Amino acid sequence: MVIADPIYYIVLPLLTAFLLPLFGKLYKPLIGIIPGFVFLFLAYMSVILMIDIRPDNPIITKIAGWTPPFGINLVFSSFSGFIASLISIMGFLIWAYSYKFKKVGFDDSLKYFILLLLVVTGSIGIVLTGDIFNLFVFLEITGISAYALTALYRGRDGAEAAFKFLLIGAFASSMILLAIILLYTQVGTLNMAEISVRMHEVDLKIKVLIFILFFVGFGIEAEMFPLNGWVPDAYSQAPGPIAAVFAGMVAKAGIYALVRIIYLMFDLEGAFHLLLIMGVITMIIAEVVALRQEALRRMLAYSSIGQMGLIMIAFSFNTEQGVFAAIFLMFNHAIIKSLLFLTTSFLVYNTKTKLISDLDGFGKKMPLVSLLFGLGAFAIVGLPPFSGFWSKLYVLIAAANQHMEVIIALILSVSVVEIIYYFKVISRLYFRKASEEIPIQKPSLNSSIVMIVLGLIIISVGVYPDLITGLIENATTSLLNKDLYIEKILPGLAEIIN
Amino acid sequence: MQDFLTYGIYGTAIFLMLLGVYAVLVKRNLIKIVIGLSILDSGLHLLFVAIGFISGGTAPIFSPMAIESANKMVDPVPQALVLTAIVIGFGVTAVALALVIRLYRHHNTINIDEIKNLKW
Amino acid sequence: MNWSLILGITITIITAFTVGMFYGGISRKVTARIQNRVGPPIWQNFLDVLKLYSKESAIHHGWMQHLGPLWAITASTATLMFVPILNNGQFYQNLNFSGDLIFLMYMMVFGQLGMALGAGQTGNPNSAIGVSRGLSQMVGYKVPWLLALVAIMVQYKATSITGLIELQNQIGWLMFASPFAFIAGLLAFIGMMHYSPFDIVFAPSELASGPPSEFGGKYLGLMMTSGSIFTFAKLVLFVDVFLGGASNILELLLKTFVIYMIPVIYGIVSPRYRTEQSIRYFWGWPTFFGVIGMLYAWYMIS
Amino acid sequence: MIEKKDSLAIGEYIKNFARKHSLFVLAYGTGCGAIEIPPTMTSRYDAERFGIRGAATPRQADVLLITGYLATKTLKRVIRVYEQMQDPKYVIGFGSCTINGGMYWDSYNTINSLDKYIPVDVFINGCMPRPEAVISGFVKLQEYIQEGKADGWRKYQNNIEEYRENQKRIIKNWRMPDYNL
Amino acid sequence: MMNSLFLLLFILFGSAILSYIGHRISETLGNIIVVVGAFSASIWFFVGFETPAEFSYKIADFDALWSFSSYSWIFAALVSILSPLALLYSTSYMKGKERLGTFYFNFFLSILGMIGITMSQDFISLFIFWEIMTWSSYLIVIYLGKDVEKVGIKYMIFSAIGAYALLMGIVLINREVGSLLIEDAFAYFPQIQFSTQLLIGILLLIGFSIKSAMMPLHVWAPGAYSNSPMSYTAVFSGALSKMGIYGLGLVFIRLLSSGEFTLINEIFAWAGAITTLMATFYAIIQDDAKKLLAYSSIGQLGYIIVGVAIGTELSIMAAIYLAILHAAFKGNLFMAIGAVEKQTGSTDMTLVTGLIRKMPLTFFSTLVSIIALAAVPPLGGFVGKWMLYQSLLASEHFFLIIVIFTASTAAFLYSFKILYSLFLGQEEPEFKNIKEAPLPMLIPMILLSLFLIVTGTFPGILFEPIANGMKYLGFNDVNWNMSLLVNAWGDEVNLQHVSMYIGTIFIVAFIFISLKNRKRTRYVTTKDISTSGEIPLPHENLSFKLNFYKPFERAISPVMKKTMDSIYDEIGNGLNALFQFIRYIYSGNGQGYALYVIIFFVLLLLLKNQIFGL
Repeated sequence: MVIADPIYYIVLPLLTAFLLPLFGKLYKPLIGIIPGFVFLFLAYMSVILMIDIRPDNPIITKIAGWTPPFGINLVFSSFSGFIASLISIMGFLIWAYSYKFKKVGFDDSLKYFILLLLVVTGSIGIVLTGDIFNLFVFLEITGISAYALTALYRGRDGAEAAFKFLLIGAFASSMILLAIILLYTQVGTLNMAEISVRMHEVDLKIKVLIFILFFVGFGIEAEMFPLNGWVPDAYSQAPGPIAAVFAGMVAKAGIYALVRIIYLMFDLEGAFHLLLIMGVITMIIAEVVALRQEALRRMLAYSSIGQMGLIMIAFSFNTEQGVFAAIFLMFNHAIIKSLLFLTTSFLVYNTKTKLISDLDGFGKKMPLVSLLFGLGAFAIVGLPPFSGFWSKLYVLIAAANQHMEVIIALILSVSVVEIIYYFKVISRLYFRKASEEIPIQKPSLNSSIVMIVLGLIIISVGVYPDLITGLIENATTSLLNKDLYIEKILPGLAEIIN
Repeated sequence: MQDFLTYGIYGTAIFLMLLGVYAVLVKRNLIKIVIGLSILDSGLHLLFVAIGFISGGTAPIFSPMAIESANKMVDPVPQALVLTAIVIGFGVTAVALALVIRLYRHHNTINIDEIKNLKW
Repeated sequence: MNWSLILGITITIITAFTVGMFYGGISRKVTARIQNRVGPPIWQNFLDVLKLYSKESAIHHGWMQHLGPLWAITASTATLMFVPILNNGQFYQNLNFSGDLIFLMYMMVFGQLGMALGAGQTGNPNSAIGVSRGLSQMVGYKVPWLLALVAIMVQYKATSITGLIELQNQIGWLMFASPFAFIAGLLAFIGMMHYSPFDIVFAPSELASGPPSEFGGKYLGLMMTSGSIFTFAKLVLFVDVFLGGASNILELLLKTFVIYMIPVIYGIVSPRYRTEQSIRYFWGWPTFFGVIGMLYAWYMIS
Repeated sequence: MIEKKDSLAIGEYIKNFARKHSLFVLAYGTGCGAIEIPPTMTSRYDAERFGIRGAATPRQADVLLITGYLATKTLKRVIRVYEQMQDPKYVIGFGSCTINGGMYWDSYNTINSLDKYIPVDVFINGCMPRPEAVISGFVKLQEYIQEGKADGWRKYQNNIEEYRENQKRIIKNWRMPDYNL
Repeated sequence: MMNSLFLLLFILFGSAILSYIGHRISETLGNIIVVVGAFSASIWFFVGFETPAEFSYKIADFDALWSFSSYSWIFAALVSILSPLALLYSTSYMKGKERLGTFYFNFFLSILGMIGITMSQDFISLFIFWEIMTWSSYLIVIYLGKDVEKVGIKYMIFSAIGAYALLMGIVLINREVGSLLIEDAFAYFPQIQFSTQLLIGILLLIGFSIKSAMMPLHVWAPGAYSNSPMSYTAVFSGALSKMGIYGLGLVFIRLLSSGEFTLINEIFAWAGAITTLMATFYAIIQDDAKKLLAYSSIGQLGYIIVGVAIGTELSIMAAIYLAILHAAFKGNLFMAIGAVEKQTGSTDMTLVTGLIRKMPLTFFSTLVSIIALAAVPPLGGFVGKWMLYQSLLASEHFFLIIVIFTASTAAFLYSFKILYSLFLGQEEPEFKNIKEAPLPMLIPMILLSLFLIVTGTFPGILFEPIANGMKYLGFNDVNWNMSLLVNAWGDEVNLQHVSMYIGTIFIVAFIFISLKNRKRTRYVTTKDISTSGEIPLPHENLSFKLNFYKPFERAISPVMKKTMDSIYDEIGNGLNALFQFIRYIYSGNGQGYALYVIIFFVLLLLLKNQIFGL
């Protein structure tokens, strides 16, 4: 029996990250191998934990023995566990993909893996923590490592992207910090469960102010318009797998935090409206801008923003179906967009300009990568029988049940735009003659396997969605059942206060 | 006097924050922007500490003397948190400065208006 | 084998041929007289056809040209077969009850399509130009023609010609009962006869007679035969639909002759329309009358 | 009792009757004589009463009317047109030029005697012949047809080599499509 | 124990995979797999079912049910007959092309999609199959790499709009009915609020009518039909577009049956009629045979839409009949044009000429199809048109009938043009060595031609399944005769008499004209024409090809001034400009982005009263 405790999600990668230089001194290849073991263990642990987890028995870990609300606790519920597992599994896949990291030198490789471990730590921490300040800390860990990762390559405009990211990220952290300060003055605690219980004591105006601060702060991580200026730059300048990390982990953590805040802490009706409005605006503007992109990765980045907008819309319904759809979307988006970024990394690597117009005839040059890119594109625009279809369907059903016909129409019209730009790429890949012969770097075996695995997940979930819907249903229940969450973390507190 | 002090601190904190924001938004020099960020952070930290402050309070250490004046004990949590926040702010500033160096090498300028390769 | 049917068909065809030929001759005579000429004898067309059949050689440019005139004669006799020649079954009934107006409208095109294909195969540009004009013009005159017929079919709830004739025995000629439809039909009918001013299809000096320009000898003969039968069939159809049919052969001849003279005389005094002019003409006043007729029919039934 | 031969003769008579009364004329109107065709056809002389009417193409025509001189260039066209007509076909030489060249008798580029190149059934004299003369020429042709004497087309078939030789003598660049007659 | 329905899809999917693999190995092997797979699926469809086969399952909490209704069976049969023929044809037509594996993979997938659509008795699997069909057909449309951006994207945009309209309708049905089974939807639909009914109805109709290329939404069709390989276009235009008709039938007759929706029926009928007229006009002015046929397809689909939209017994019958016939003759035509393209390398009607003597059988099948298309008796096309007109007359749609009758008459123009331009006219020395199309291409064409000829006299062989299928639509006692057409007022057309008479006269006249002067009737080349004595040079082609219907164009020029295409282009350009403008939001200035954050924050603060209802 493996020791399975959520604490390892934080401790192991963090520890490894700091010890990695030492390992590297011992034996160079360890730099690559050790993180792999860590990720493998985390992924394995996720599976173990997810088997048992039910909405009514979240695993609550108290750090350093302090019980909540005094100490920091980690909550591995069906929802947070699901996202954490997703992130850790994605982490493992991305490690596997980038195991032979571009054959660059010791330093780069070391930095890369340290930062990767830190990003994973931070993202999982955001998801698992039950303490608002702790969340802020993890957010900063994620943020700082993400800035550094963005600027990893010297040759590109990575530094510029990273600086923009940092500028906005610093604003985000300031706002969140300010919000935490204000919140603390009002409720005198940092434990989210307790905050949730005490929230009704807070004056509505202050509450709204705090909410807005949080909303803007987390909105930056969640790629909400107009706070998402960093997204296209960072996605397009970071190393290929890191873009997948951003799409699959950082953004997910951001939206998770946002949702946690909205669902758990603030029972504001207006919050959902705001989320809906911002989701719609984000989605429309991002997709529309994506249509006019010339560079492939920027296009994917905008598309990613659009998907985040869709997730926000789904969350904003505040119904079981909506949340279900949103979590499904998060899952799909993590898988599919990662696949897209991973394949794109190879496609773009072999062009001079990284523009879409340079991709003519790549279907022949790189059959596997192009096929998987096509698969990802088909899936992300929601064509059956691929997994993206189901999540889109659930979003629509949720919207329909909320009698939001206009929203449905908007989502669908935006999907049309999405189809246009993805299919433009596909038609270039497959149905254009290659302009000139450039030597092609073929994908290595490990990255091919990773991409194929992702593709298989997409197809199998698409053909048989019931593979995943059970987990998502649990997660939904867990998120929506606020009282259960509070009760499990702080037994009896709600009665005492009320 | 006490009010003046309290409000003075709060006012200073807010002023610092606004100053930071102003620097970030208006200054074209990357270094100045980073400084602006630091100032913004400082303002926040000051605010946080000020919240926990009680005029004439004691250190938040449990001792027989402190127990009888429990109400006078300053809140320990903000202080702890501010320490963390300062560390984080330091980290961010460090990364930011590193990036500025990188940018300067790459673009030969630290004017943010000229660093616009990535757009649209 | 139904010998009486075959006999009837044969006699009908011969009658139609004879009458059509004589009408053709008369029209030539009338034209001549109007132009202050003596003109050919009214049996001149018989002589022409006979001469064409007695040509000793013939050429064709391929199977479609060989078959083209066959289509034409098939279509024209078929049209004739499904049109009641005389009322009350006094004449051979042929296949009167096996087809209706819509069928006839399509049947009448059958021959034109065949002829067009035959003309197309010759490779003569004049033929193709003629066909192009002919088909274009057909679209033109079909519109008022359709409006007229549909108005009648709608108003009297019958698409079979026998049904329309029976109806007219009760309520009088549709010419008076549905005057607008009649006017539209008549104007369209003028176009259908391809006399001047709608004879740009065959414009002899411009197009070298258009579609038939590569047809000679027996082929031309068959075409002329078919044409005369078709003329008669169209006339009978028009008379049946609008003028209450005819109860004896004399009445039939009288009515058809009167109708026939309208396009002939109108043609003699008219210059020639270009294709688009004629199309626009048909889509102008005749269509207007057709629409009025349709509205009238609508008004009458509701 | 009519013999078989007689019946053939009757048939031939009827055919000839039809042929004679239905003359579709293709006028090769390059010469100045063509100016006389319109009066012949229109109200004043009205050739149609004899069953004479214009034909638009050689395929439909019975009579080829050569109205005047033929240049070496136009001869080629005439031969082609003539060969495209259906049997039986007749040629009327119209005006002096077709008989002996007329006023162009010593021209370097006109032919003098049409009969050498295609068989002419009836010549109409005159420079140019009046409509009355034209009509009388047609009537003559009708007579010949009835009597079966208008067999220029048969003559042409039988003596094709001779005609070809004559034609090729005039037309130096003989580039005619090879029609199987 | 495998379900027979499941097995059918499995055969198709297996064939798709196998033919892909087979074509990777060798073309011959691939072709064998393609033909065997296609015919075995088809045979399994016709013989392998113990009716009524059913397959019900749950997918992602939705009840799903597969089964053929008697109505959908007609369309499935259509697909099952046409697609093996097209695939057989394709083995020869696509010989030597690149990436055949992909092509056949997608081909089979779209067949699978179509079969799936017809067997789906629930909306969710219907939509899934619909989308599979759509994207696989998209991949084939751009397969040849011609005008990929323009045509492919246009097709995909409109398909997506249609599919998403469908999807929206489906989710609304799900909301209102609580189930996605089609039968449930029919049953509970009348209880829904009227406005929702209307919305659902319109959405579904838009979704289905895009696939059947109705007028304002048709612009994808000409390019898509003419750009995909002809072997696929035969199926594309013949069968795939009928899926829209299938859906329209379901919606119009079963869903919107309450009688409150006559206005929608009228609108769609008029849209169909105008589609027909305008598409016919556009077909007339085309110079490329493929384009012409593409527009003609749109036009023909217009008739079918009219029939479905009118919704009387006879009109539905006419529509389904026409749908089947259209599949036959348009499939045949596309195949014939494909044969021409294969043999001559072009379908430009101004270049290809005089093929009748080189490709007589192709000409024959084209001719038969054209006669059927032009609805000239005695071939099958007439029957459908007749029924349609009669139904329009009986249901008092007088002006509609004029419009579509005019279109039908105008259809003669392009019918003749395509026959004349490709097969007739003067022969070109360039095409001297053209051979007749190979046998695998001829067999399907000849079979379809025979079918068209037979239905001309005995349309009853089609009426039987149609009448059967109409029971599903609620018309229980449909009268039909083997070869007698009867309209509402008792007037009739006896097709046997017609064909007998036409046949007899034709044969008699044929004997007469062939025997007359047989010895002295001779064939001359098309160069030997009366050209005022002028002798055309060998390379001079005098065929009249360019601007063939210029006078007609001039006559109809007022309605042709603004095309739907240009309107969409303008919209597209406008949107593009707008999007470009929006793009500038991401100015690339880091401070700007920071400013956005502040502005957003301030805005939220300012608007907080409105948002949070303070």
